[in-house]
Amino acid sequence: MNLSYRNLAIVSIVVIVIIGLIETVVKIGGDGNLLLLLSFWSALIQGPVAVAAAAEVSRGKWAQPMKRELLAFYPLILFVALLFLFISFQMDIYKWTEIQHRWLNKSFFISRNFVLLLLSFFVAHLFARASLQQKKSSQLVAVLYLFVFVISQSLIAVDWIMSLEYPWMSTMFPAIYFMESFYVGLAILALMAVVTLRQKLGNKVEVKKVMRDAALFMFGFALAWAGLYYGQFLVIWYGNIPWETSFFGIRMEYSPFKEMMTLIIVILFIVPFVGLISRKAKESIAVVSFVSILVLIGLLIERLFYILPVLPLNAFWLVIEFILMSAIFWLFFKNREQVLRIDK
Amino acid sequence: MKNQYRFDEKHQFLEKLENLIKDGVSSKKIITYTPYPVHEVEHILKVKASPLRFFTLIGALAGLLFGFLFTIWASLDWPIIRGGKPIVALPAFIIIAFELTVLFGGVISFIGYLLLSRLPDFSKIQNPEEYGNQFVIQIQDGETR
Amino acid sequence: MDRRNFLKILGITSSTAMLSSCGVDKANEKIIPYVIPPDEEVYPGKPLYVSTTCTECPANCGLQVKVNEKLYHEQRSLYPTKLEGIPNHPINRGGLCARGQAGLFRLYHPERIKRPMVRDEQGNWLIITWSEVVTRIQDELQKTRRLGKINTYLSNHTNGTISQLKNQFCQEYGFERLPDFELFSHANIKKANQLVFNKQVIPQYRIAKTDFLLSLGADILETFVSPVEHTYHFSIAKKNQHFRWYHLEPHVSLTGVQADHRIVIYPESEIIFLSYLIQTLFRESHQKRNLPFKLLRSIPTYSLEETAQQTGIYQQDLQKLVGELSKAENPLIISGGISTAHAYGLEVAVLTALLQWILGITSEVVNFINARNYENIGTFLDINNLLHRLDQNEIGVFFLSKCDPAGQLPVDWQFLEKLKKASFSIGLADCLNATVRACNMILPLSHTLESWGDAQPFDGLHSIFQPAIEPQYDSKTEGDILLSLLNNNSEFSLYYKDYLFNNLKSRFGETNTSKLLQNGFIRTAVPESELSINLNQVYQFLKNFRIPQVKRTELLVFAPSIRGYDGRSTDLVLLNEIPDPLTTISYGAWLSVSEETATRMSLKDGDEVEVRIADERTKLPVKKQKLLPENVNLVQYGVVRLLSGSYDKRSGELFWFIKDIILSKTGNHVKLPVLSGSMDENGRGILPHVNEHAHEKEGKPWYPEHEHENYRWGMAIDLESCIGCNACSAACYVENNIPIVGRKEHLLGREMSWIRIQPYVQDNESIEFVPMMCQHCDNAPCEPVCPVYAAYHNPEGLNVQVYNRCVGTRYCANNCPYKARRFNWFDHRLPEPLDKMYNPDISIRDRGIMEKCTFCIQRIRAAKDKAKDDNRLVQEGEVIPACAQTCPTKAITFGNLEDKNSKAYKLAHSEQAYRALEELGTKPAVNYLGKKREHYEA
Amino acid sequence: MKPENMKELEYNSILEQDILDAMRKPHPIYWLALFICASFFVLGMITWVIQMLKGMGIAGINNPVGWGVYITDFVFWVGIAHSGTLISAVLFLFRAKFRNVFNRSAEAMTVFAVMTAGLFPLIHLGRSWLFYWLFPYPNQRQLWVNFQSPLVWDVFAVSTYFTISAIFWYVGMVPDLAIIRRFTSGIRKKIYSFFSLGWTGSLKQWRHYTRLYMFLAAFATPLVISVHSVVSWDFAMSIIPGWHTTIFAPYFVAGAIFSGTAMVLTLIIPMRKIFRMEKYITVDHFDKISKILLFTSLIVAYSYVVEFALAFYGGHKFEESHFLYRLLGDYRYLYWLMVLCNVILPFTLFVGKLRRNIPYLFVLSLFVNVGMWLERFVIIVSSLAKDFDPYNWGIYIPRWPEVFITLGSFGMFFTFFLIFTKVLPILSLTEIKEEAAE
Repeated sequence: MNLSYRNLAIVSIVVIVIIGLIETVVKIGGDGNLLLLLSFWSALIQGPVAVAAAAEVSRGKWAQPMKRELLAFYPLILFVALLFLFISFQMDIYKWTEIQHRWLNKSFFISRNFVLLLLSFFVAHLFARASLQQKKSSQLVAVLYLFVFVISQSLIAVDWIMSLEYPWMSTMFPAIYFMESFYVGLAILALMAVVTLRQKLGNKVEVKKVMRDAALFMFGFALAWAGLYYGQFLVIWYGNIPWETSFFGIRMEYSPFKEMMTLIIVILFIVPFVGLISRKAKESIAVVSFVSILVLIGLLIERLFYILPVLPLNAFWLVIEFILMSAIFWLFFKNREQVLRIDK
Repeated sequence: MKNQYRFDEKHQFLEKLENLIKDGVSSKKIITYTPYPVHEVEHILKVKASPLRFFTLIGALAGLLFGFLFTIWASLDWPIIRGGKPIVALPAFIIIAFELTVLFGGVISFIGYLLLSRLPDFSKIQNPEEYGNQFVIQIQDGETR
Repeated sequence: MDRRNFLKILGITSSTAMLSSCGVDKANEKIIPYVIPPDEEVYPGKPLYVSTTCTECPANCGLQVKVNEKLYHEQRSLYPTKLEGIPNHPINRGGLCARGQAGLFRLYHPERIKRPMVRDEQGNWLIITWSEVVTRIQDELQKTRRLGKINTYLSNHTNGTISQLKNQFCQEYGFERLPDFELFSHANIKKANQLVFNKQVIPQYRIAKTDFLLSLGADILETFVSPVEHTYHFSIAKKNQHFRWYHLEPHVSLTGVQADHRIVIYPESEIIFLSYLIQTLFRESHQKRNLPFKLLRSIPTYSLEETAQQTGIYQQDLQKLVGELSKAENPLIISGGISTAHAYGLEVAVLTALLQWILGITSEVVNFINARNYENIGTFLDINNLLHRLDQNEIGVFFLSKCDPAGQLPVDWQFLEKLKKASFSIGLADCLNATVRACNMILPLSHTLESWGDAQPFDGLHSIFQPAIEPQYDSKTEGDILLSLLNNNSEFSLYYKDYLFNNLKSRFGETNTSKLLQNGFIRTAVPESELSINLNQVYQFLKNFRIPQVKRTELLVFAPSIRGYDGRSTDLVLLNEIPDPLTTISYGAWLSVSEETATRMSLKDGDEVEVRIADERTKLPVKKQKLLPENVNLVQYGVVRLLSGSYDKRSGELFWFIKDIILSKTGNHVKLPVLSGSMDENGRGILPHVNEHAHEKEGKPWYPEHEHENYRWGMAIDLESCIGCNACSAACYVENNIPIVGRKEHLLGREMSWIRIQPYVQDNESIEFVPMMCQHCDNAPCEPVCPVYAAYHNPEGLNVQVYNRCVGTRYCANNCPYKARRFNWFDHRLPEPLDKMYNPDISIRDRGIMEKCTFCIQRIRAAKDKAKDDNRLVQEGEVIPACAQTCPTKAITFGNLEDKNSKAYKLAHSEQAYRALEELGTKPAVNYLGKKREHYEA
Repeated sequence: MKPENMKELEYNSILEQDILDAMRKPHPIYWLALFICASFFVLGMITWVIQMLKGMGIAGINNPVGWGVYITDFVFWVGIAHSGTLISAVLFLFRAKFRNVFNRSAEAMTVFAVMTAGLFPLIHLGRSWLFYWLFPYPNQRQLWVNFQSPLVWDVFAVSTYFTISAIFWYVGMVPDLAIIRRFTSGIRKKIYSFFSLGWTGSLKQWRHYTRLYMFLAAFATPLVISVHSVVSWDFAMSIIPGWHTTIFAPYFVAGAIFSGTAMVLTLIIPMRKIFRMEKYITVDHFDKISKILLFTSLIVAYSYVVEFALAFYGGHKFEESHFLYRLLGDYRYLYWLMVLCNVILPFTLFVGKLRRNIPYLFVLSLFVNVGMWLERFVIIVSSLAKDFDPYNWGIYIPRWPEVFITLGSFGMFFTFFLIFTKVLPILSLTEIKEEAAE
């Protein structure tokens, strides 16, 4: 279905309202729903833009043909920002709210995150415009966006997720977090390449090349991800300091978390690594799309893995919320021309 | 008899090569000498992909396997408690295993390379063949590969 | 002499036989008697134990000397390798202080005098034989007789048989035996007791028996009369819930910080305080005994405010004190040390005696029957008298035995110059000191551990000196010398040992004597006598009662130190290696100044100041010391020479502080070896009250408990009774051959102590001591990081360090949160002959090796071997590490944590127990027993 | 870069000539430099011997600071090694052509730096003469090494790293050695022909060669990351505040590449001048490489921020007080100097002009070298100086052995490098030709 830019806006506002209602009015027991929703989709939405920016900075040919597709999602950052405001109604999911300190206190928490999301939306907007108009400044803005991206994703990691289990902390955590977002950004790039190939749009050779490069990078990122994750785990395991081990402690002792752990490792590391190791695989549409979809699922599981041990979730409403989000996501992809029109 | 064509420019050399193939000279009879790797030659002569990767793969796997078995066996051979950590501490052994994977993989690939390309070639070390920066095509009488 | 030969001799002369065996071929008689006879089959490496007596201070603790047979310079022989207290000895109960532990450093002191020497006309030393000694002394005596001079004999605190012999000798040769010389003669206390009770003695203070202790200035836990005994008593008293201890002092002392209430009082104002107490007690009629009115009236009366204002004590403290004192059933008041060592010291002592009297004095707490043996000890009156006579050239032959007045008397008394005026001075000593260096003749004395003798620490207790090693040099015991002189016997074929035994047997009879030899001590009955007050004398004294004009001036306080006593121990290297507990300064001299003074003069630690007293002056680096009152500047006896001394003309008590001194900054800076990085614990989980049971809320460590078979060795340390005296540290040094590294290394922060006392100042009013050693963690961070398994965990829960396997990466030390591991930066060896004391059961570590506390694994091994032989498990109390063994308060309990009935287990699981830094999840095997809450509320 | 109109053959022979000129008879100044470096090397070695004979104590290390300059140097040199592999392997995989002018000397740097680094763990051992006890072999009592110890990981990582990068370097050099062989005579010819293994440049050799080079690059890339991760874990595995933090692995890897890249600049810029390589090593190349410098500097900066931010976020007493100490404590000057060198100055590279200003880059690279050395020093020393128990706090000041041995290590490194510039082709001829041909 094709929508004008205005209608898109309206639809998204409607969706925001619906989700808002679910979260504020309905919500039966699903304390973690919104947090899960946001932490997953924020990664999915900021990631692709970051990939585009990275491509811009490295002047690499590799993502250029798919730039428009990547940039299609930047308005959704605003969407996330608005949704985030609903968190302020359920701050009690954070135990630290009982004793607040200089960094962890409600008002500052909401404001800094909201502002940062807005900022990243704004910069993304500038970047989209500059890059679509092949402005000279495009590279600079791209760098700027990458900064904001890294900062906001790190902050999301520390504030939204890590502070759930205050005083547990791991300096690696934010790093893993934003690189995961970039990782799924690549997965989405690959998927979009696949889609365009299916739809016989664009220059076949170029798009195929994009897909292969995306696959190559995913392969690399799978390795890097494993490295970081292992790095974090090993240090905590070896140090064996009680207040630090507690985080992995619960997650490795009880079902379903320990199964989740293995699943995450299989999906985000082993499958992409083995699957994409050979050149042929990197070129096969089937393999690439399969791996990319898995990676997205993997990310979802990973977010679950962080939140589920701490907060209860309500499956039914969660599904609904996710359907809504995916719909919006799809709409923006579908109507990217509309979205990017104003940037001409 | 063995006839040789020498070229100063890469494209001439490639043209000649293609012509030769067109003229039905068996690619097996052709030897080329180039100052740097010219991938087109492989396409023209339809050379199979190098089997080196098998060496690499075997080396890597061997390293990985050995890494784990070795560390585990060594620590079980005389189990000693240190810091209350488990005797078989896989998270720690992963590192050893990884390093050995790389080590074996790398070394065996190198050895494999020497075997495949028949190096070092001592006769040539004695009196080296020099082609300078020229691109050379040789056509043997007999099979070479 | 090899072991077999040695045992052969033992065969004919085991203790009782020995008594009858006098006479046979003495010239080359070489026996070391021993007390615990070895089993039938003796094998090398099994040590012997000899009971004797400690002579490091006049307290005379009971000693049990561990004698090992070992190879030294290619020859097998027996060497004392460790000193321990006799377990059931009435004074020290098995404990021994740091000074006692360091006794071996005197026995093997490099400056031991090796042979008799005499000065020639040019004043050079000539080495002479003992027979020459006798003849020489004889004709010196001739000379003086002609000159008509008086011969004098001065020695340090002597009692028992030797004292008799001395008297005998002095009579024979018309010597005048001067009263014994001790810097701490406690003259005022003796004098006061004489005034009040007609007993010129120092009673035994039975702190264990009291429920309220009030001590004024007396450093009962450090040097006062019998510190180890007091310390033991103190630990017993602590067990009593109702026990309260108020300590008043003008400065800060290790003793003071142990008291429940340490109250700072202006110097010299004790009288006012005491008068106030007495008057108030009477006013509120809490007195148990009455005093005649006129006597009472002669004691000045002060209002609460006045007293507070005059003494600087807070009113509420005074009231609290009076309240608790009046409730006390069996109160004990001890004044001494710095509180009696000033111009009004005698008054203080008298009032104390009086106060004790009216509060009801029982031999339970103040025991005059078994009084301390101080009657021979002279005062500064005697010293002054002596100096005067020296000045008058009245002194002829002058024996100075085992005492060092030249080194100890105030500089401005110029003892050395005056000593030269004696026509012939003879110094008897085991080690060189200032005095003997100035004498005309030096006679080497055998160390106590090389000689026979006996002592009488207090009435009714007799203890023996027995040789634990043959004399290492051409030295004699004082007894032998006197005997030979008496009988003009230049072959020295007469033996003091025989003299001694005859004497002992005549006094105690055969069986008791052998008991004395067996146990090292015997007790004899002393006639009870009712204590009565001499009201008239007291009244006479109080009539012209002097009230001090308390004015605050800059003071220089000389305090005795637990390391140096009156300075006699400062030349023992071990006692320099071990830091002073309050400042953690190890080597060198310093001046402790109060925070206020430091800020006023803008002094940093190590800044040098010049101390000026009249025309005497000296330069010292300063150390800021918390808790030290303003205007009070502290130095330690022996560490710093007493600059100018004045004394009480009535009693002859030396004054411990000098008024109106002038401090001036010199601008120089001296590096001080301060071992503590910071005395502020700031809630880091080393002291109990900070984060008790932090682990419970903090989540749990990852790995499962590993199981132990039969044993898991562990320790419980009671901080309640740890007084920070460093005895454990000293014992550890000697037991484990720990290198002594010296000042330079200390300045770099490379001390090697396996166990150390960590002082922490709590909100500027108290100091907590934490003995810190390897915690033998279950999840020890040091173990996994060692690449070569040099550090690993043995099945008995010990964190073991395999020296031979260590390559010295120092990773373990880095990763140890307690920093209990010590690295050998160099090949440290004790210089000869000190290396004779090396414990053969322990290897000596080379450079580049990590070492640390092993829970005295050698002792564990020994016990296990024994247990294995009569196949059973090691029993409770069979293994006692050196630190636990010597601890005067028995604060350290070692045992098997696997055994649910062991004391260690019970303590480790008591509600007071906590582990240092336990939120790190290291699961230490050392459990600290935290202090009780009320101590912090106070 | 090859001018468009120039014939390939001509260009190639000029290139070869230029390289050979670089290898001609050295200038006296070269000998002087070589002599100075070598004598520093010898000085360092002598110091080490003295230290072994007298004992570790002559150095300034103490209790609590058991690791000081030696370990700092170790990490520093391993770090230097890294950019070599990065430039030759990683950039190769990314098909970044500009690497071709750097990779030969960068790889040489790697090999020499690893050799230098490898010495320090031995130097800092209390009993250096027993260093072989760290190798994985069973001792008389059939006990192996402790595979849980980060130090054993080091043994594996560093030795693997050395082997692989040596092979990689050599393999890359074989065709070039064959070229040198062509221009030399006598004994030198013999040597070069021997090491060029009788290379002809036949298809058979090339086709496997390209694969091999690819695989080695593919191995070297994760290897380089693992090596410095392991090095970082020497610290992160402990429980010492300031050491025990999860981000250390990526943080150190980035730092390593950062310092390594700086060292590449420090070496290449004078080399380019001396051997007149401006033709081949152009400003564009420097522009690109300084972007790497900037990028890694960003990562390092990120790590600094995260470390501190989370220390204060967590509010754990040890962490917090430690990081305060780092900022304001005894080593604060070093710390702030480090921030200047590693963050503030490199950030100037955002300015395109400065990226292309070669003298500036040279000076900057020196600063970065200093800064990265300081970073390791500050991390290692300040963390140990004030850990858990206040009684143990102390500080560490290096003494002469540390100074001499550090100088010695630089001497060693530069000696090797100087020799390299004269006996081996400092540019990768074959790859430049290949690039030129496209």
